[in-house]
Amino acid sequence: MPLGGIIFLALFILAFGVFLIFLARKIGGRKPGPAVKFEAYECGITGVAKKDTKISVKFYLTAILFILFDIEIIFMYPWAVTYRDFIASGQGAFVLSAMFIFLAVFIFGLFWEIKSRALEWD
Amino acid sequence: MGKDTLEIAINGLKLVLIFLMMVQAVPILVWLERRGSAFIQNRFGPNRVGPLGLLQLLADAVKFLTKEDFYPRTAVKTLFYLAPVFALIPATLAFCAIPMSTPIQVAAFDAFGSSWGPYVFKIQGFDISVGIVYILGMSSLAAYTILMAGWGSGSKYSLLGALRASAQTISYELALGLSIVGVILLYGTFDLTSMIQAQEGALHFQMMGQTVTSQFLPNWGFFYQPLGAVLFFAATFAESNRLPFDLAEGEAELVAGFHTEYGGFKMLMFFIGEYGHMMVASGLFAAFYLGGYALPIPSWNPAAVLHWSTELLGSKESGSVLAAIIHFLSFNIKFGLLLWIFIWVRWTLPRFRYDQLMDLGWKTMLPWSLANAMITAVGVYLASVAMV
Amino acid sequence: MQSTSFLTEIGLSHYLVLSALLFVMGVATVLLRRNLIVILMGVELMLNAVNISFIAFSKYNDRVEGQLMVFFVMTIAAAEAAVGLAIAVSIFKRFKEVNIRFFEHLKG
Amino acid sequence: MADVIVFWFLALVTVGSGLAVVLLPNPIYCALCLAMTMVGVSALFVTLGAYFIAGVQLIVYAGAVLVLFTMVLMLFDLKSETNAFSRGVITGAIKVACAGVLSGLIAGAIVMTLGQRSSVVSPLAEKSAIDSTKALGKLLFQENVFAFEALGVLLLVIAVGTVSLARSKGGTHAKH
Repeated sequence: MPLGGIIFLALFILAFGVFLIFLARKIGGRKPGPAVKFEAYECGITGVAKKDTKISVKFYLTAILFILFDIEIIFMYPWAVTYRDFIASGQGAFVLSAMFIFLAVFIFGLFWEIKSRALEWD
Repeated sequence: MGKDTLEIAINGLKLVLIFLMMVQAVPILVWLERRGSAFIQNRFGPNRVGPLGLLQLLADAVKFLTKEDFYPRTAVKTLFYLAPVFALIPATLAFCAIPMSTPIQVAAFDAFGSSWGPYVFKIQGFDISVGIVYILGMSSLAAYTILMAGWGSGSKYSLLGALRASAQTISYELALGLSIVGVILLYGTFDLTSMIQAQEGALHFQMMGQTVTSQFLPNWGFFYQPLGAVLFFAATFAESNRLPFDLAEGEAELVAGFHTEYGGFKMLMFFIGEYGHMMVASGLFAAFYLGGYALPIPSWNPAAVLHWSTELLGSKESGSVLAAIIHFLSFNIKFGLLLWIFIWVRWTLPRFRYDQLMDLGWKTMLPWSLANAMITAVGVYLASVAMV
Repeated sequence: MQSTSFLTEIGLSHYLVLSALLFVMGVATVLLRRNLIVILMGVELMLNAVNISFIAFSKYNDRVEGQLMVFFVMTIAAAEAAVGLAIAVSIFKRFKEVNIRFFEHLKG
Repeated sequence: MADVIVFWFLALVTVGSGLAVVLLPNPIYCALCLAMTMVGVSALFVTLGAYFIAGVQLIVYAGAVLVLFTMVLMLFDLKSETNAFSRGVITGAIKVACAGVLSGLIAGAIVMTLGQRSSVVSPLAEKSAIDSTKALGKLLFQENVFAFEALGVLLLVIAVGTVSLARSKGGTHAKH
C-alpha cells in the first residue's frame, strides 16, 4: 500500500495550491473601494445581518438517512467480494439468503421512509 | 513506494506528473466545452484568440492570475482560502488509483558505480488493491470542500448552495455505491487492474453450464451490467455537480452556489476539482464497464499486443514501452469519449427541480440499483452453481 | 541507545499509547466542552481511539476478529451519532440553545 | 524506515488535530479537525494492514458522520461560543484532574504490561489486502451472521426513530 505516495501527493498539492493562491494575491492585489464593495453578494441591495437564516431541517434528515443507508451498503462490499468463494465452497445459497434477509430489512426501511414522506421536498 | 532511491524518485515524479496532467487537462476541457456548447447551440464560441480560439486558454489563465483578490467582509478567511486548495486533493488522489496502461519494464543497468533494477513501472499513480473502496472514500471527502467554501464565504447564497450541493452529493453517493456492488459481484475483487484483466478476451455468457461465446464483442462489463452502468453514469453526474444535476449553482436561484464569492484563481481551483471528479468518473467507468486500457477487439488483448510489440522491436523492454503507449492511447480515447458525453449531456438536457432531483435519487435510482445488485447476485449464483 | 530504538522500531506499544492519547482527548472533550454537538464529537473520538487499539491487537496477534469488531463498532458509532444529532436538532429547534449548562435547570 | 516516518507523521497529525478538537472554541473548526483525525486514523489502519477497514473508516466516518456534524453545525449557524468551556475553577480542576488520572492509569497499564511481555511483539506474516478483506468477509458471514442481521434491524430502527424525532414538536417541554 503506497501510503507514503498518498501523503506525499496530498502535501504536494497543498503546497502547490497555497503557492498559487499567494501568487494570485501578489499579482492581483486588493484595491480599496467603498464599504459596500466588501459586502457579501446580495443581488445589488444592501445586505442585512445573517441572523436567523432559516434552513430546512430536511437537509440534515437527508444526511442522517444517508449515513444509515451508507452503512448498509458498506456491509454489502465484503459480501460481494467473498461471494464467489462462498459459492465455490458450497455455501452460496446460505450467504445469498443471509444477504437477502438483510436486504429485505433495508427495503422495508426504504419504503417506510418513502411512505412516511420523510423524503418529500416541497 | 520502491526498493531504492531511483524507483522512489521516479514514482514520486510520476505522481506529480499525473497531477499536472489533470491540471493541464482542465483548460483543454473548458475550451472543448465552450466550443462544443457553441456547436450544439449553433453559435461560435471563443474563436478570436489564436487558431480556433485555442489560445483562449492562455488568455484565461492570465486573466485569472491578474484578477483582484477579493474576499467579502463577512468571510471566515481561513476557510475561505483553504477550501479551493482542498478542492484539488480528493479528486487528484482518487484519480491516481486508476490504471491507465500496461506497465513499462526497465532492464537492469549499471550507473554511478552500482547496479540498478530491473524495474517495473506502472502507468498508475498508486497500485492499490482495494482500489474501489479507496476511490469512494476519497471522493466522499469532497463534501468538506463544498461545506467549507459555503460557510467560509459568509454569504447566504453560498451557504444555501453548499447545503444543497452536499445533500445532493451524499444522496447520489448511495446509488453510486450500490451500483458498484454489481461490479464487485461480477469480478469478485476490489482491484481495478484485476477487473480490467477479467474483461479480456471475447464475450461469453455462462448460464446453467452452457457457454455462449461471441467472437466479435469484447468481454466488457457493460454487457453484463447494462443497468448498473447507466445508474453508475447518472450518479456520477450528480456527484460531480454537472447538469442536469447542477442544482447547487442554479443561476436563477442561487447565483453560483457555493462559489458565489469566489473569483480568479480560487474559482479556477474549484473548476479543476469539478473536472477532476468528471475525470475520476470517466476513468472508473472505463475500468468497470469498457475494459479499461485494453483494445476493443477480443483477440488484441494486452498480452497479445505486448507479444506483437516485442516481436516488432526485438527487446522485451522497448516492446513494453510500445505496448504501454498503445494502451495509454486506447484508454485516453475511451476516457475522452466519456468526458465528451459529460459535456454533451450538459448542453442537451434541462436542469431538474430540487425536489425532482431528490426524488430521482432516493425513489428511483436507489431502488433500481438495489434491484441491479440483487439480480446480479442471483445471476452469479446461477452461472457458477451449474458450472460446478 | 534506548531512545533510538524507541523512535525507529514501531511496535504494538506505540499504537496503544497513541490510542490512549486520543481516548483521553475524547474524555477531555466530553468533560470540558459545553456544546452538545462537540460533546458528541468527543464520544466519536473515544470510539476511534478504541478502534486503533482493536486493529493494532488484531495485527500483532494475527487475528481478523479485531477488524470485524471495529466494523461493528463503526456501525454502532454512526448509528449513535445519527440519533444523538437528531436529539440535538430537535432540542435546538425547541430551545434555540445547545449549551448543556442551559439544560441543568430543566424540570421533567 | 519509510514506515517509521509515516507512523510518526500520522501520530503527529492525529494527536495534533485531536488536541484542536479539545481546544478550539469554534465548533466548526472542531468538526473539521475531527475529520482530519479520522483521515489520520484511517491511514493508521493502513499501516496496520487493515485496508478494507481503512476504506470504511474513510467512507463512514470522514465521509458521512462528520459531514453530518458539520452540516448540523452550519444549520445552527453558531459562529463562535463566548464560553466554550465549563465554568468554575473547582469543577474545571476536577475535570482536568480526572482526565490526567485517566491518562496516567492508561499509560501505566501499558507500561506495566510491556514490562511483562517480551519487549516488542513482531508483526506476523504480511497478508495481501484482498486476502485480509476476504478473511473479514468469511468471518462476518460464517460465524457472525446473526450479528450482521441484528445490525440491519438496528439500522432500520434508528432510521425510523430519527425520522420521528426530527418531526416531533418537542414533546412535553413546551416553551411558553
